[in-house]
Amino acid sequence: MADLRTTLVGHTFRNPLWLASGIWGESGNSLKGAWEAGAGGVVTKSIGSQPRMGYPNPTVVTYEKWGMLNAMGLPNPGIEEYPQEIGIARSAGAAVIGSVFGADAEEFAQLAARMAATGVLALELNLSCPHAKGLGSGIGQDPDQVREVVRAVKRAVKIPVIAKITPNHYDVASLAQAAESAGADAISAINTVRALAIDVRLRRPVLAHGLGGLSGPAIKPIGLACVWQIYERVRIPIIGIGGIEHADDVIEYVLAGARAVQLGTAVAFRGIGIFSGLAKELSERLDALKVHRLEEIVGGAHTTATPQ
Amino acid sequence: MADLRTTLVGHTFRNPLWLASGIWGESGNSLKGAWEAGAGGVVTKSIGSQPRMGYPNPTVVTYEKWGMLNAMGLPNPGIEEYPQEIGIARSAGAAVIGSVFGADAEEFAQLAARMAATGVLALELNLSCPHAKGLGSGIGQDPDQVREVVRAVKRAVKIPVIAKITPNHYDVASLAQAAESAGADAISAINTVRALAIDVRLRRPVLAHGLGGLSGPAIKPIGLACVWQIYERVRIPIIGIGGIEHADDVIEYVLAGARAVQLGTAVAFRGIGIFSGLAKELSERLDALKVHRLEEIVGGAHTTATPQ
Amino acid sequence: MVETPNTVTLRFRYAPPAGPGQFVMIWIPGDDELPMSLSYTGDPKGVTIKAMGDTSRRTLSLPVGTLVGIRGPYGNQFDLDPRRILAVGGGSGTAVLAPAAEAAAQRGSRIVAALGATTAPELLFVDRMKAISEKVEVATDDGSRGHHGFVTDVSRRLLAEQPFDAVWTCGPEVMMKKVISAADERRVPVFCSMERQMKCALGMCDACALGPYHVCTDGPVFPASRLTPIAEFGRTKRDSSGRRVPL
Amino acid sequence: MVETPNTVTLRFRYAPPAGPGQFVMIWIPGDDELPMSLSYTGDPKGVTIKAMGDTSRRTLSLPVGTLVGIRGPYGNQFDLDPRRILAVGGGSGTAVLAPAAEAAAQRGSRIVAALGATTAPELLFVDRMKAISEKVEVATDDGSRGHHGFVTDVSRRLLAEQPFDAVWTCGPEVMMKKVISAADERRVPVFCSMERQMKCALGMCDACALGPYHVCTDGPVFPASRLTPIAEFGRTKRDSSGRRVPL
Ligand SMILES: Cc1cc2nc3c(=O)[nH]c(=O)nc-3n(C[C@H](O)[C@H](O)[C@H](O)COP(=O)(O)OP(=O)(O)OC[C@H]3O[C@@H](n4cnc5c(N)ncnc54)[C@H](O)[C@@H]3O)c2cc1C
Ligand SMILES: Cc1cc2nc3c(=O)[nH]c(=O)nc-3n(C[C@H](O)[C@H](O)[C@H](O)COP(=O)(O)OP(=O)(O)OC[C@H]3O[C@@H](n4cnc5c(N)ncnc54)[C@H](O)[C@@H]3O)c2cc1C
Ligand SMILES: Cc1cc2nc3c(=O)[nH]c(=O)nc-3n(C[C@H](O)[C@H](O)[C@H](O)COP(=O)(O)O)c2cc1C
Ligand SMILES: Cc1cc2nc3c(=O)[nH]c(=O)nc-3n(C[C@H](O)[C@H](O)[C@H](O)COP(=O)(O)O)c2cc1C
Ligand code: FES
Ligand code: FES
Repeated sequence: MADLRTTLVGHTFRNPLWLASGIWGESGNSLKGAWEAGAGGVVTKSIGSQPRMGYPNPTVVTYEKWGMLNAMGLPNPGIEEYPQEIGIARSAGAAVIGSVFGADAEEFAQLAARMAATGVLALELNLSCPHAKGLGSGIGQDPDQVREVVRAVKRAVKIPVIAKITPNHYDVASLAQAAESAGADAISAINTVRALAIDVRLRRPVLAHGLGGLSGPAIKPIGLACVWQIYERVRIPIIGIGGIEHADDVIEYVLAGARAVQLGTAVAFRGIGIFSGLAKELSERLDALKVHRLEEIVGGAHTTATPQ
Repeated sequence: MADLRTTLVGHTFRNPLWLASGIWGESGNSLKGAWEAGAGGVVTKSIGSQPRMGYPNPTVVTYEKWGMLNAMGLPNPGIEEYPQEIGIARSAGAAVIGSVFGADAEEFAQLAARMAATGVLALELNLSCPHAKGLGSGIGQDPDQVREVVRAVKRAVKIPVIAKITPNHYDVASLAQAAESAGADAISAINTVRALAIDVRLRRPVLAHGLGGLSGPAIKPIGLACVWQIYERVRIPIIGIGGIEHADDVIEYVLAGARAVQLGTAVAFRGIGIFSGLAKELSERLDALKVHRLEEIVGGAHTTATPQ
Repeated sequence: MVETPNTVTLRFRYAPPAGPGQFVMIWIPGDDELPMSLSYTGDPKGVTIKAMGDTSRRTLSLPVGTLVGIRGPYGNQFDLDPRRILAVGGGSGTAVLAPAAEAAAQRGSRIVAALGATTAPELLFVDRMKAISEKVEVATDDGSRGHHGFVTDVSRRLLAEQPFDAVWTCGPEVMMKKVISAADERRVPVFCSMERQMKCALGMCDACALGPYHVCTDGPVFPASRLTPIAEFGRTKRDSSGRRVPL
Repeated sequence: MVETPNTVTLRFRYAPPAGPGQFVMIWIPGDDELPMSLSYTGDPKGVTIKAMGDTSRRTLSLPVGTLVGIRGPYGNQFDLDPRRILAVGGGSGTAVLAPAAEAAAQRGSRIVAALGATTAPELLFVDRMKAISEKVEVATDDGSRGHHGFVTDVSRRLLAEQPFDAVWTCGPEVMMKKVISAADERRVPVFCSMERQMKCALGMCDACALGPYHVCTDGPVFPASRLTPIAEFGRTKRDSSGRRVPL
């Protein structure tokens, strides 16, 4: 059986399959459930300074088999109430990564400090939500602001910091480089891709918020391109996200440069059993490919690539 | 039967379904074929100053049902030889739009003048090819350069000019605004989305070029978001592109703000018969929705949208 | 169709097959999208909506023919195997019990029903339940019809009077908790149709988290044995932000 | 398997069903991806590659077990209905005729074959064709085996000797043009397996445009009646840039 363990942000994860932020991550019991279902790590819902109700419904549109559109609007109980949820997850022994979002470097730093105090093993900065106006999206598009936020957070906390990058940019690697230069310990990519669905009978966008974010299998090729480009320009570990459902999806991300991956939409499409199922599938597939340790092949597609 | 005619760039097209650039557009006979199969307009392959062989194969990867990845590398016979192909298409009465790509404003202007001389009814500037290094991609990401290119082209030609916008940007509407301010007569959006596929057994990107561009159904929600955002910020007509296969796809784009649309990948997935088939389907669907003229509903989803 | 002064049933043609207990997401364009149990699972399907907050209230005054969006059905179904079923409905909770009771009766089960409401005009589906039940008893808070008091009292009595293989209940959680304790004394298993705030209905967004479960995919029908260990049950729910708030 | 000094056959397991006439795209990682007609359409499938340019030459020296990528099969198939078939193959063109002739013979058609090459060792699949044909005649440019001269001379003679319902041919276009004119005199319909530069193989990129057709989806097998009106046929092809260049 291939060794699925992966080490990054100062921790050895039992497998590279993490629960992505925003999925099963609002309540501590759900984080615990995902951990017990076999996730290698669990990322919390992105938490802000104040409770946020999020956008009204409809907040989700599904495309049969290949994707999903959502505009939740970052609902979250706020940092005041959230530590009790993390407590539940940690008491089950879960490897918890705390996700936060803020409007500027200062708010990010304050939130990060409070989140770090809950005992999470690392932070993920949501620099990339494509549909919350003024919340993270502006910041996440500008390398200078990314640098500023990461630097402020790094000053405020001792635990490792992961910068989560938006795909809605012409040069995602420049954002990752900015984060690295400010001391980020890892990059995660990608968040959802800006998208829209219209109901032709009602002549209006389906989501209450109008624009939303695309996730699921359709964005896998986009996420892979981002990870590939980031891997060519930064040295810190990368966590690949976007459309992962099968063992080969994970291996593609790892070959593109990811040291771990996160699953979001697949949890809705295939259920929480996906973590144990996919770990098994992955291990078998690596055996068939004669790979003994997942970590061996991180970035492995770069060395053989035709230079162009 | 609903009236499918649509007027833009100084021409009334018999229907809004155009052949997208790069599909069936390298040879005059194919352009003619697409016109005879019922396309409302046909856009040529993007033509450059010199013949270009494009990238080696593999140049295409297909995802069953929902998409396709390509990195052709802008193969084209060059502006010297191409007029004979346009001649074949025009002699069949086709409404031909000539697509060109260049490395800077000057090259664009020169090409545009030569393309205009072939008698095409409008130009489309490919400001957006995501995988040809230094050719259009850098230009297309920067509003200032977009403005400069469009301005130079507008000075060089009398026929209408369409600026084709990349989706690989955080603010596509700013690119469209730049084009409009420089005198563009219409915007077309989107080109393919930067993406990658890796072969896990061979541990290398499948496409010879590495990165490619995603097209097909999976990018429809992305294209719709771009058209939506552009419509809110420019007054010139928009031509919607990306993942169109069915009547409702067309209507979604029109409601988002498009006055015409282009079809690419669907021609590969459903054959050239898609033009007549879709025109019929569209007309029937509009009847069912009690829309008499397609043009009535351009941008129609904006007026009913929940203001946020 | 108006069922009570505060409750209407919307009927619609919607092809995907559904079973009793399942719910759909009903989108009132420009307003909100709400989870609603199917009160009719055949063709046409139907939902029965009670005016609670702003959206549900506005739903009651939608002109006939208004286009609404529907997705689903989602969630699990009532197990129709028990032979002798006691259905205890509080308020609009009867909406989901009615199609389940009909389906079970059709398969030969015997149904006894206890239906409660604040006042007589608000009693839902009494005739519909009578048509397929051995016995239907009602209770109103104001005594305007049937037992003066809670439907839980009635159900306790019915449980004492005759043996049941299962109790089905839907209504306020305090009510369902009382039903459970009465049934526990007789060792009759209880199945509750639960409600929580819902957004995705796909078991993803966590809006409907209830202890270790998601009501949208693990429920809405839960055996009471899974609910009673959960501290939140009958005490707190979560608001749209995910904060725990009292029920 | 080495077939001639300049030709090898690669066999591989590849599940999607394929018919005689169809081709696959063979990806030699790090090199190129080439269209290749299936010379074996059963299991394992096979392609027979002749050294022409750089990639095909390198293909000949791939170590056994090298992983190659395969997509397809693409394109149309030979119609196997004709009862009396003359197969005229030039060089590696025989690769696609062999499985088609086998399939037709299996269904009871009678096959006569005329195979040509520059020199005797380059003759392809002579024994394979003999196994299923009534008669196999060969021609070499240097006279090292069979008729000294063109296979077109042989086929003209065979057409004169006996009646045929169809002629199948694959080889250089000038050769196929001659076969067509000989068959036209006898009013025998000809089907040509065509080659053009290919990229997408999906009828999209226009690389394989031949008059109004795309060889990848409208072909590769064309009735001669569709080809002869095309000015390009036998005269020009397109290079990778889409420019028309002499054949
Ligand atoms: C699986 C499921 C099935 C459902 N089936 C039905 C159904 O068949 N018929 C039906 O009428 N409703 C049903 N509901 C409830 C429905 O989805 C809404 O919650 C309800 O209509 C109120 O929505 P609103 O937006 O109008 O109220 P809101 O604006 O959300 O709330 C207004 C006020 O009502 C209170 N309130 C809201 N919902 C409830 C509740 N369920 N119990 C007690 N107080 C409440 C709130 O606390 C608040 O004070 C179901 C819910 C779920 C999760
Ligand atoms: C549908 C289809 C089926 C095919 N089936 C087979 C097959 O079964 N077996 C096989 O060996 N090849 C077949 N080919 C041809 C094959 O795809 C390549 O074109 C050929 O192997 C040369 O590739 P290359 O890259 O090595 O040569 P290139 O580098 O492309 O060309 C090298 C030189 O050879 C010349 N040349 C290339 N191809 C041809 C040709 N077809 N005829 C004449 N001159 C040529 C070129 O003009 C050039 O001078 C088929 C092509 C098509 C379109
Ligand atoms: C319903 C939903 C809610 C999400 N919420 C968050 C969030 O709060 N913070 C965040 O960083 N990403 C959020 N995301 C993005 C995911 O973490 C992930 O980046 C994205 O969905 C792509 O992965 P997938 O294709 O596996 O779903 C959310 C995604 C979905 C579908
Ligand atoms: C094989 C292929 C070649 C393309 N070549 C060009 C091109 O030369 N110029 C251009 O502007 N767009 C080109 N495109 C982009 C298309 O015109 C279109 O914008 C894109 O494919 C999205 O539309 P679709 O989803 O309908 O395919 C190409 C697309 C494909 C698939
Ligand atoms: S409503 Fe989203 S998880 Fe249940
Ligand atoms: S190879 Fe692309 S159209 Fe035929």
